[in-house]
Amino acid sequence: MPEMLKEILKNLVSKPATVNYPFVKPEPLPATRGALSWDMDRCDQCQDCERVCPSMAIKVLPEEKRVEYQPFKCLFCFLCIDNCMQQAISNSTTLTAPGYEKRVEVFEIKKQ
Amino acid sequence: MKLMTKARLKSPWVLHFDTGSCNGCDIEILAALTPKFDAERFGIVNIGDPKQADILLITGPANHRNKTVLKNLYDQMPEPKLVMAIGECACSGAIFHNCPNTLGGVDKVVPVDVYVPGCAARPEQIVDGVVLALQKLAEKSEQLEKKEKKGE
Amino acid sequence: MSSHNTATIQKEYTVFPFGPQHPVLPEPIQLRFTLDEEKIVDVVPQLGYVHRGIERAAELNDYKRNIYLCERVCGICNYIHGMTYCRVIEDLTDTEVPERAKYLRIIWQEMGRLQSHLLWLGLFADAIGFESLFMQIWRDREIILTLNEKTNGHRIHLSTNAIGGARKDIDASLAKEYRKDLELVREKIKVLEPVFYKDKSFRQLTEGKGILPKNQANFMGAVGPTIRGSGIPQDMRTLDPTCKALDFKPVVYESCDSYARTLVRFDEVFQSIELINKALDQMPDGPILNKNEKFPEGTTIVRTEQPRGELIYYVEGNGTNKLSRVKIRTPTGANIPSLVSMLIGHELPDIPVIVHSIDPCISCTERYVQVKKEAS
Amino acid sequence: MTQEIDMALRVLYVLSAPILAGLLTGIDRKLTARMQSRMGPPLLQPFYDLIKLWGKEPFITNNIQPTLAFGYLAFTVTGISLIALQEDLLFILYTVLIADVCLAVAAYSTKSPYSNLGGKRELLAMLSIEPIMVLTAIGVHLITGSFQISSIFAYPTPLIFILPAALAVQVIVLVIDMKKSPFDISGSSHAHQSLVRGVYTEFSGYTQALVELGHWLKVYFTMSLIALFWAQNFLIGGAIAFVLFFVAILIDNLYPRLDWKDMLKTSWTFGFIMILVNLIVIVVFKVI
Repeated sequence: MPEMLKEILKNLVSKPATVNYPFVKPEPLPATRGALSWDMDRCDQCQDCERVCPSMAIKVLPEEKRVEYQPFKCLFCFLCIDNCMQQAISNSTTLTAPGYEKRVEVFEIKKQ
Repeated sequence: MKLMTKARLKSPWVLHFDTGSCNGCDIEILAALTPKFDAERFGIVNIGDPKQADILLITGPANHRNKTVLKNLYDQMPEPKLVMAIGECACSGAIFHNCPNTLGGVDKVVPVDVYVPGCAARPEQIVDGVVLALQKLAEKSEQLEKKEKKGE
Repeated sequence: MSSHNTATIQKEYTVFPFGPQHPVLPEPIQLRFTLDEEKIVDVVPQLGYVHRGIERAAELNDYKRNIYLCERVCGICNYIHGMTYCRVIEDLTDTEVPERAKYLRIIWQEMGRLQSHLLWLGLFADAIGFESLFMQIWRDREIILTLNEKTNGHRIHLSTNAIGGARKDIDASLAKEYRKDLELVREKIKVLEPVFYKDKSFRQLTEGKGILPKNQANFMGAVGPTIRGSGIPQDMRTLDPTCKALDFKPVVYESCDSYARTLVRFDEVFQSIELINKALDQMPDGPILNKNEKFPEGTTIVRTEQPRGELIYYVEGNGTNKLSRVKIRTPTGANIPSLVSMLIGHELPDIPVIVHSIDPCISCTERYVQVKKEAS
Repeated sequence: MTQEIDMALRVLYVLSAPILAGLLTGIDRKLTARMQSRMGPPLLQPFYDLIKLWGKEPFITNNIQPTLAFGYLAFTVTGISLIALQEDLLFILYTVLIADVCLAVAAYSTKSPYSNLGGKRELLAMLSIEPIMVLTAIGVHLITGSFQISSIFAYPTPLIFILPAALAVQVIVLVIDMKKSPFDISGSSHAHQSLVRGVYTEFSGYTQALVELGHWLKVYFTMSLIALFWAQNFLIGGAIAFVLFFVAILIDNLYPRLDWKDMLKTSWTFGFIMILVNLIVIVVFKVI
């Protein structure tokens, strides 16, 4: 007797396990490691994040007063968040969106 | 929308090739095909044959040995075709940026249409990427049809 | 010794390339089969398609960054790779790991094993054409991945390793969820027990295929479920005092074939769930991270048990922030000679069964470079 | 008047074959997905696939392959038309056999080892189907005294009551024809694990579309033959065929892929014996 029979018939009559993803968006879990952003009011351009980044996705340019972040190089390990003394880096639970090009996100300090 | 374009959008068959990723993205591609995400809803079938595939999914940073294989696979795929780089290392090398035997991103070997970020790219992101890729496929399909008309 | 009769008719052999791109192997390895009709006469594995040079990169990096590089040696058993690297550095810098962190490591290590074994059981089912079983197991595996995401924020790469402990903690409410979800997984996998133990067609496909006798397994240096399927209780977790405290005993099957290797993995799923539950119960309170800013000096070896077998990290430190040598020996690399010896004499339809029975993880394997001497 | 309706029905049967066959494939994919607790593709998915394949740039490996792919389709269509004309059963069986030969030769005509092995296994699949089909035809001859399909229609009692074992064995034929596991050894609609795509490996673009359509029609053809077990009312006949179709899908999900030796064993021992016993019972007990 084939042993899967019971399971298969059960699946056939019960609801599919599929999340109809792009049409139904489930609530993101609070711990999800999503896209990063820099709060430039807090950032003091210390380059700590650049130093710890394992994949060199962050470039801090103190002279030009900006941070260049490459989401297509980032590992989402969140070492930068853990190591930021100023707590200038924050994450969201939204995932980084795919794109036709490799974007570079630039965060600049507003000129006074 | 024309029938042919619509059919092309509804049935993207994918070919998966690993160019040296850590397997994280590969298993997530497989996870995208399994019940929870079920990519077959969009007509996606994981076909093992480059001659019958529409979208080439590449994971991994590409190295000197597999770049010829990758190029071969790309050349064997018939038009209209698309290339998706899945995961950070396929996009730009990421963690393998200073590994001596990697090229740092598959776009150095074949033209890439859609970049999917994430380490490893999640099934949600892969599905989003496919949706983006389909928009590009529609453009390509229309261009191809115009070309055919001109040819006649 | 086999005697070669030169008088026999010259047979025509087909060379059948299996890979580098092939649906049965998601990863690029080429196995060149020489076939006599459908019978395998010879196999030559060709590696190098996923060689990235991780060991060299690990010498170029700052030693702290290497945790993340080592995690990406293999995405399936990423946690154990990172953990082993951390343990090596802790050895070299004399860092004491807090007791709670040790238990956390056991939990995540077993979560990795659980995820990997379920993945393998599914892939194996897919390789033998049993699509419904594949889908069923992968559906249930999602529960574990969601659990991973709840604690660490990602389904696959946990990234919770830190030298001297762990980066994240499991609090009481999470521990409750762990227990609940693991019970759910246990129930769902338990339902599939008759398929693995009784199903005639499944047994027919795996029993007697890819036999690796006990002495051969020892001689070829097989590791992990491959050697445990041949009746040798070799498991690196028995060397770990924390694991010992949870009275861990390796799963062993005696029949030496693909079926035994399947059952070893199937039983280890339940064993892992049990271990996690025990670790959650016995986990003491306290700090989870002990920071030590010393640079590694000296040499050391750490052996841990990956889902696929024994993993060895050998590291030489020189008192600076860069290491002078990192050598990683992964289980699949150790199992490939056994695989070749298993395959010869079998038929073409058995290839997926036997190749999958060692759970090949090629991205783990490829770190060494073969240097060929050119004939001058 | 009834003759005209009859004529119209026959024409409808042939003309609607591609649409019904495509829908069947759609139902098959949907049912399979639901059995695996997935949502599954839309019902019209096979048609999208077919149209897309038609529009794809073809890679023709050699000149004979498109012809053979067309031959596969053409002979299958001929088989279906011959059923509509209520011709000789043996004639129909061997016409469709030629279609299969076309596919196998097309697979053999390339240098790819996957394709060649797929072709060989396709021939083995034919070898295991044929005895069952021919024995069933002989059974029909025993009962009605003729190989003509029209004689089945003329016979008062449905064949299902006289040849129940033969009907049961048709499941094996259907599974092999649909290229479903356990007997999907020569190739399947999804990525085939050990032979890439088996016989279909070297087809691409419109040749693949032809072969794909041919395969749908092949399944439709087999189901039509099964429907003849209740030829008096084609609705009941269709229902019987559909039940067997469902069983074939169920079997696909219940078993892993087996060897070609197991396929031959199953069809030649189990299939053969079942039909033979059925025939002997008919002859000895004079059921007819």
